[in-house]
Amino acid sequence: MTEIAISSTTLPVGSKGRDASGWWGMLALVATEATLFAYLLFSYFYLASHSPPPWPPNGAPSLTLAIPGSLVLIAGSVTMWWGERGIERGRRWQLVAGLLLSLLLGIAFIVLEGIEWAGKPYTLSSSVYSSLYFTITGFHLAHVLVGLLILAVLLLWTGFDYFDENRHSAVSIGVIYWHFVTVVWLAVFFTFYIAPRLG
Amino acid sequence: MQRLTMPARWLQLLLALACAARTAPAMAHGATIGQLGWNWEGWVLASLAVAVFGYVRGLLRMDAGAREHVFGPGRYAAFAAGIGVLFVALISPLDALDDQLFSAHMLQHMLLILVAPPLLVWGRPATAWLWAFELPARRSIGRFWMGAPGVQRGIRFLMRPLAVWVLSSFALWFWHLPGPYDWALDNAWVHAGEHLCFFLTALAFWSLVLAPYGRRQLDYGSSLLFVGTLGMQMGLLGAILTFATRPVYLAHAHTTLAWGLSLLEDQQLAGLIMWVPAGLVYTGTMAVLFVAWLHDAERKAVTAMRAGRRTRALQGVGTLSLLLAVLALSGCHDKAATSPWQISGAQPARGPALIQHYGCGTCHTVPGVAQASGTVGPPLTQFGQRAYIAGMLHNNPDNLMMWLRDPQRVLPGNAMPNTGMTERDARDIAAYLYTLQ
Amino acid sequence: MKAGRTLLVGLALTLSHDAWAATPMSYLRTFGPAGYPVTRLGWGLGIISVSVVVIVGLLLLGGIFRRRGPRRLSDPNALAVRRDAGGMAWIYIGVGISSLVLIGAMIWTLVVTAVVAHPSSRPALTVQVSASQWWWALRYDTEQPSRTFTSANEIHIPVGQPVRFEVTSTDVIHSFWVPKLGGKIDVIPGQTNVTWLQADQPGVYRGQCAVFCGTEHARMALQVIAQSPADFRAWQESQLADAPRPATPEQQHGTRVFQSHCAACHTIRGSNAGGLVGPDLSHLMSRRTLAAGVLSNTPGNLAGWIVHPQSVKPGSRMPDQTLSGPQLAALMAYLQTLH
Amino acid sequence: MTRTETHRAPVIAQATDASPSSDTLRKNWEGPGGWRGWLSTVDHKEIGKRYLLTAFVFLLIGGLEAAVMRAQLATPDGHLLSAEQYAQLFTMHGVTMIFLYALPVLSGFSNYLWPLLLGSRDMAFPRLNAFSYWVFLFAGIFLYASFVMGKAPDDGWFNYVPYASREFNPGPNIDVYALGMVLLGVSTTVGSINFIVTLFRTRAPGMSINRVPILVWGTLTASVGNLFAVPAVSLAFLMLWMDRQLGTHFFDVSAGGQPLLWQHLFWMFGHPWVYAIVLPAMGIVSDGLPTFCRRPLVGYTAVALATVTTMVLGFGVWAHHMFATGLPVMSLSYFSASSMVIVIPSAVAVFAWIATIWTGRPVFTTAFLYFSSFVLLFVIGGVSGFMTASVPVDLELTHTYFVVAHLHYVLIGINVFPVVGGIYYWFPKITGRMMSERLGKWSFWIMFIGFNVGFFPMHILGLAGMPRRVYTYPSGLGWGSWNMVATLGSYLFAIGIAMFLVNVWISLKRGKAAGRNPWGAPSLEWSTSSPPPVYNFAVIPNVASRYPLWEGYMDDDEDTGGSTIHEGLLLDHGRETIGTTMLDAEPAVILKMPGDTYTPLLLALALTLLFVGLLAQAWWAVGAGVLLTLLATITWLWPQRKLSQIER
Repeated sequence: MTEIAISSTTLPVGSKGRDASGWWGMLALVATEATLFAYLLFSYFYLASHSPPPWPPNGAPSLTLAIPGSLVLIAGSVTMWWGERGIERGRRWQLVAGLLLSLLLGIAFIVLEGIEWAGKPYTLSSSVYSSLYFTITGFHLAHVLVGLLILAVLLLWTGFDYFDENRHSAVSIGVIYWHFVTVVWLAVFFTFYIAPRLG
Repeated sequence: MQRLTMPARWLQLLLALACAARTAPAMAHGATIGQLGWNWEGWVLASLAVAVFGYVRGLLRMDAGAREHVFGPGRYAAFAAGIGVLFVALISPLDALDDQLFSAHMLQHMLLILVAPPLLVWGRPATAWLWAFELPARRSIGRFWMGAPGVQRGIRFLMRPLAVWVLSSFALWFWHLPGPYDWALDNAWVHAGEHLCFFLTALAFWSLVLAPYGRRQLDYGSSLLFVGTLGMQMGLLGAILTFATRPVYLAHAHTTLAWGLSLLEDQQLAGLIMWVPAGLVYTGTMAVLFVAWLHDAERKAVTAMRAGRRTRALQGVGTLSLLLAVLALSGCHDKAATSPWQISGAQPARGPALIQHYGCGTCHTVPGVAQASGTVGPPLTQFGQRAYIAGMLHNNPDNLMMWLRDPQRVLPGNAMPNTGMTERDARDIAAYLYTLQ
Repeated sequence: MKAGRTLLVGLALTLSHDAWAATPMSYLRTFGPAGYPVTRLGWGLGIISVSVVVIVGLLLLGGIFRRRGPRRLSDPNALAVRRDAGGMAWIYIGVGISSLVLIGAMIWTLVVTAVVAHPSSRPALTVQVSASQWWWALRYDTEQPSRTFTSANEIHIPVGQPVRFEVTSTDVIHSFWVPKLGGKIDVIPGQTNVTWLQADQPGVYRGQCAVFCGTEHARMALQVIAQSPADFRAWQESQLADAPRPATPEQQHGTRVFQSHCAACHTIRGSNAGGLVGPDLSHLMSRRTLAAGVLSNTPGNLAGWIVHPQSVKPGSRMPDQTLSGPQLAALMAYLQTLH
Repeated sequence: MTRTETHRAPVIAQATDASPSSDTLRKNWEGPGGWRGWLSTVDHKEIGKRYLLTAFVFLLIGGLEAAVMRAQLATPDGHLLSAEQYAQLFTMHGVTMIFLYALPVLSGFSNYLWPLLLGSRDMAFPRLNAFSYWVFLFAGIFLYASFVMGKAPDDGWFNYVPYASREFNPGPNIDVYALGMVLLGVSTTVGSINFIVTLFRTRAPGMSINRVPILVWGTLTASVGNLFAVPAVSLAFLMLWMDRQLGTHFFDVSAGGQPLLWQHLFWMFGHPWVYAIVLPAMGIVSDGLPTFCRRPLVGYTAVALATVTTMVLGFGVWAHHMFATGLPVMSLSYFSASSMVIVIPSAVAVFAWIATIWTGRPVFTTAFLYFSSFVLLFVIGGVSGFMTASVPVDLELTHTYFVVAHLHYVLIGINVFPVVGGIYYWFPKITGRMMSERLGKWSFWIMFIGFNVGFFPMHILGLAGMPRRVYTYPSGLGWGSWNMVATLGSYLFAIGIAMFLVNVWISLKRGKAAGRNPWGAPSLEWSTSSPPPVYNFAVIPNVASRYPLWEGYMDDDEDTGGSTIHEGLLLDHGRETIGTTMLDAEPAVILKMPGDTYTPLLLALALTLLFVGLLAQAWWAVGAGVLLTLLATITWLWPQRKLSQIER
C-alpha cells in the first residue's frame, strides 16, 4: 500500500555551493593535509633542537625571493576569492579573470621558488637541514602544483559553461584547497625564514 | 543583539590593559636569585581592583531579580576565581619566579592562557561592568558601540573562529622561539606584550569555546576540533621542549642552577607542563563540550517531541566529573532547559490576538499571527526550542514572562520597549510562544 | 589417547618444574636495590590487576546468571524490553573505586620512580657498554687512564656497590637488560644512556638484548658476575695485565695464525693484534661463554666457533675461517694461554 | 535542453520493499550484473562485504604465520625457521594483523552498517568508498608480493631505524613496507573522510547526534583520530624511504639525524591507531549487548564520552612506548600519570557494560557469549596495560612477552571477539540466514579456552624474562614448557576460528531464513528485509528515539516518540537520499548519488602503478602513474547533470 503526500517544504537538489558533500570532504582533506605539515614542521623543530648550533648551518635563508613569493601567493588567494565571489553573483567573466590571475600568480610563485632552489649551495642530501629544507618546501611546491591543476581544470569547466550562480560547488571546493596552500606556505615561511632570525 | 556582546569586548580590552599595566614592575628583572617577593605593583593591583569593583558595583546596581537570572553563584565564583588566578599569576611570588625559572614562567603562561581566561569569561563580567555605569553612560557606551561600525566589523572579524585559531597558534609558536622569548625577558615592555598576546588570544578562544552568553558562534563539533587542534599544537611544542637535548633558552641561565635544576631540566619541566597538565585541560574541555553537545541535541529532540519526559542524557555527567574537575565549568546541569514548558492556567489560544494587540508583530516575525512579519527584532519561529531569551536568560516560563512584561528592567537600554503587558496576558503569550516548535 | 595423557602429565610436571626451578631471567625476585622497590611495586600492581579481573569476572558471572532472559527472542514476551533499573549507580561506584585505586597506584609509581632513578651512594665504578650486532664491548673506566681495560660480554661487578653503566651503540638500537638486577635501558646510536645496577649477592646474572636488532637478536646475551670486592679486585688486576707471551713453538705458531686470520678484527693486548671490530680477546679464557652467551667456553666449542661461526650464529659478523688442522691446533694452543 | 532540477518538494509515502514504488527504486539502484557490476559497483553493502572478506583472508594468512612461529617456539632451540625467515614472519604477522586485518575488518562492518544504521541509502561518497577498498586491496597485495619473493619487511611492525636504514637492511624489504604503508594510508584517510562526512550529512531525519548508535561513535572517533594520526606514519615512512633511496638524513645519526624521531612519529600515530582498531569494536559490543540483555545500554552519554575521551588522551601519551629510550627522568612520572588516566574512561565503559548485563535479562546466544566474554578480556588487556603504564615496572616489562600478551589480549580480546560476535549478530542481516547456534557455541568455547590457554602464559613468560621477537631461546631459562602450552593453546584457538568459518560456510548454504529482525533488535538496520534491498530503505525512515524499533515495547512510556519506519521520504528520481543538518538531522538537501563506475578502480590501479614504479625506481612507471592518477581524478570529478552538478 502506498500513500503519497507532498512535503510542505522545498529542498534543494544535488550539490549546491557549500551544501555539497564535497565541500565537507575537502575540509576534512585539508585537515589531514594540514596535520601532515604540522608533523613536517614538528620534525624540523625536533631535529633543530637536537642539532648543535648554529642552526641553520649556513645561517637563515635569504628573504629576497621568499618575501615576493609569499606576497604572490597571498595575492593569488585574494584574486581567487574575488573570482569565487563573481560566480556567486552570476558573473562568469569575473570567475574566469580570477582563475587566470591566480594561475599566473601561482606560476610566478613556482618560478621564484625554482630560482631560489637553483641558487642553494646545497642539495637534498647535503645535511639534515638541507634534507628538511628541500623536503618541506618540496611538499609545499607539490601542493601548489596540485592547486594549479585544480585552477586549470576549473578554468576549463568554466569555459564549458558549467557554472552559474546556482551551481558552482566545484569552484567553492577547489578554492578551499587554494587558500589552504597559501596558509600552509605562511607556516612554512615562518618556520624557515622568520624563526631562525628570531633566535 | 550586538549590544550584548559589546561589553564582552570592552571587558577583554580592559583586562588586557590590566595585564599590560604590569610592565613597570617587570623592570625589576634584575632580581637576584632567591629574592621572591610579592609584586605589589600599583598598576596591576589597581587594575584588578577596578575590575572587581566594577563587577561588584554593577551587580549591586542591578535589579535583584535580573541579577539572579543573568548571573548566579556559579558565575560569581568563576569571576572571583579568575581574578584570584590572575592575582597568583601576576602578583604572587610566581611572578618573580618566572624571571628565574623557565618552568615557572611556563606555569604562569598556562595560568594566563588556560585557567584565568575561561573562569573570567564564564563570569559574564562584561554585563556587570556595563552596569557599573549610570544609565546615561550606559546609553552613550551603547551608542558609541553601535555607531562605530568599523570597530564592530573589525572585532567581529577578529572573533571569527579561524582568525582566533590562527592568532592563537601564531602567538604560541612566536613567543616560544628563543629570540622573542629572551627578548621578552630582557625588555619589560615586550614581556608585557607577550603576556598580553597570550591573554587576549585566550580570552577570544575561551569566549568562542564556552559561549558564555549561550549563543554559539562555533557549533560543538567544530569547537571540539578547534580545541583539539590547538591542544595538539601545544602538545607538540611541549614535546619538542621536553625532548630537546640542549637548552634552547638562555635567558634564565644565571638563575636556574640556584634552584637545583640544570638548564636542560628546567626546560624539560617547562615542556612537560605544557604537554601533560595543559593537555589534560584541553581534554577536559573537549569532554565538557562533548557532553554539552549531546545534551543540547537531547534537549532539542525532547523539546521537539513536545512531551515533558525526563531525560537521562545527563546521567553520564556525574561520572565524568570524577574524570575532570573542569566539568564544573560546563553548564550541563541546567536541568531547566531540558523540558519544554507548559504554563499552568494559561490559554495559549489567546496568544495570537494578544500579540497583535501589543504590536509585537511590528518588530518580530511570529508564526500564526496575522501581519506579524517584522524584522526589527529576532523572529520568534521555533521559539519553544530556543535555549536563551535575549541571548542571556534561560528560556523558561518565569524568565520569559518577566522579559515580556519588563524587558527594560532585565536588560536596560535594549531595543525592546516595555509594552505595559499584564501578567495574565504575558502568561498567555508565553504559552503561545512555547507552542512554536 | 595414551599419548595425549602422557603429554599432559609430562607438561604438568615440566610446568611445575619450570615454575619453581631456575628461571634466571625472571624478575619476580630481584637481587639489588635497583630492583627491590620495582619488584615490590610489580607484585603490588599485579595483585591489584588480578583482583580487578577476578572481581569483574564475578560481577559478569553474577549478572549473566542472575536473571535469565526469554528463551527465544521471537517470543512476544522477549520484546518487553526493560528500561532503566538504576544502572548508572554501577558506573558511579565502579569508576569511583577504580579512580581511588588508580591514584594510589600512581603515587606508588611516582615514589618508586624517584627512588630508583639514582643509586643511594656514589657509584664505585663506571662501565662503558658499547653494543654491536650481536655482542657487547665493555670498558672499565677509572680515574687513571693506565688502569682502563676492555673486555666483552661478561661484566664483573663488586657485590654491594652501585655500578654506573653508560651505554652506546655502534650500529642499531639494542637494549641493555639484566632482569634480576633492574630495568632495561635502550641503547641508541648517537646518544649515551645511563643506568645503574647493584647486586647484593654474589652470583651470575643473565642479561640479554631486548630490542630487535637484526637476525641474531635472539642470541645476544650477556652476563653480570657479581663477586666479593676482594675477588673483584683480583679479577680487575688479572684483566689489567697484558696477555702472556706464547711459550711453546706451537703457541708461537698459533700467534702467527692469529696475526694472519684474526688480528684485523680482534685485539690481544701485549701482542700485535689490535683490531677493534670484534671483542677484545686478551683474557678470553677468563670468560665463561663464547659468542655473547651462545656457547659455553670449552675447547671444543671454541674450535668449532672459530672455524664455522656461521653455523653457530648465522649472520654473525665473524666469517668462517679456512684453517688447516695444524693451524687450528696451534691457534687453539695459543688461545688457551689467554687466562 | 532542459534545465537540471534545482529544487523539489520531496514526496512522503508509505512503502515497504513489496510496494510498487520499490520497483522504481530497484531499477534506479541496481547496477549491471556480472563481472562488470562486480568491478564497478559502489554499493556500500557490497564494499562492506568485500572489506570483511578480505580482512578475514588476511586474518587467516596472519594466523598461519603465527602458527608457524608458535611451532618454532614450542621447544627451546627450535630450528624450523632461520632467523631471517622468523624476522620476516613476525613482521608480516604484525603488519597483517594490525594494518590489513584489524582496521579493515571494522571498516567492513561500518561500511556495511552505517547507512543502514543511519537510515540512509549509501555513504556520502560511494565512489570514494569503492576507491578506498581497492587501494586497501592493492596495498595488501603490494605488501605480500615481497613476502612471496622472500623479501618481506623484517624489522618488526615498529620498523625502528637505524636497523631499517639502508646501511643495515639493504634489500627491498623495508622499501616495500614503507611504500606499502603510504599507499595504505591513502585508503585509510579517504575511508575516514567518508565516514566523517557520512555522519554529518546522511542521517535519517530526526536522528539527532544523541541518538546515533555507539558503533557510529566508535567509528567516527576512530576516523577523526585517523585523520590526525595517519599523516604522522605516512610521513615517517616517506622520510625513511627518502633516507634509503634519495640520500636524505632524517634518521641518519652520522649526519645529525635522529633515530628517535622515527619512534616519535611512529608512536604519535601508533597509539591513536591502537584506539582506532578497538573503539569501533567496543561500539559493536555497546550496540549488541542491549539487544541480548533486553534493555537499553546503561549510560549512553557516558559511553560515548568515554569513547571520545579515550581517543583524545591517546594523542598525548605516545611517549609511554618509549620509556626505556632514555627520556629525561623528570618526564617519566608525567607520562606514567597521564597514561594511567586512560584507565578512567575505560572503567566507565566496563561498568556500563556490566550494569547493562546485571540489570538486563540476558539471552544466551552465541553473539552474547562473545560480547560478554569480551568484557572480561577487555579488563585483562586493560590491567596489563595499566601495569605497563607504571614506568619502573614497565622498564622490566617492556620488550618482553608480557607486552606480547598484553597486545594480544587487546587486539584479539577487544577486536577479534567482538568482530566474531558481530558476525554472529549481523550475519542474518547480511545473508538473510541464521548461523548455527549449536556450532556457534562450540566454536565460542573452543576459541575462548584456546585463546586464554594460548595467550595467558605469555604474561608468565614475560615475567620470566623472555624478550619478544626472539626466533629461538636456549633451554634452562624456564621458558620451554610455558611456550609449549602457549603453542597448544593457540592451535586450539585456531581450531575455534576454523569452526567459526565452517559455521559461516554451512550457514550460508543451509541456515534457516532469518526474517527482518530475528533478535528483536532496536536499531534501524533491522527494519529492512534481510538481506537488505539494494536501495536499503523503501522510504527514508523518521527517527524519534534512540531505539526506534523498540518504541512501544519498553516497560515505561519513555521514548515512544513516534519514529516512522515505513512512512517517510520516497526520493525516487534516480539514486537519491536525504542530506540532513549536522546537529538536529533536519532535512536540508536531496542528495544525488553517483551510479556504478570504473573510475575508482582505475584510479586505484593508477596509484598502485605509481607506487610500484617508485619501488622499482622505474621512473617511466612513476610518470605514467602520476599522469593516469590525475586523468582518473579529473574524469571522476567531471561535473555531471545526473548529479545536479551543472544546471544546463
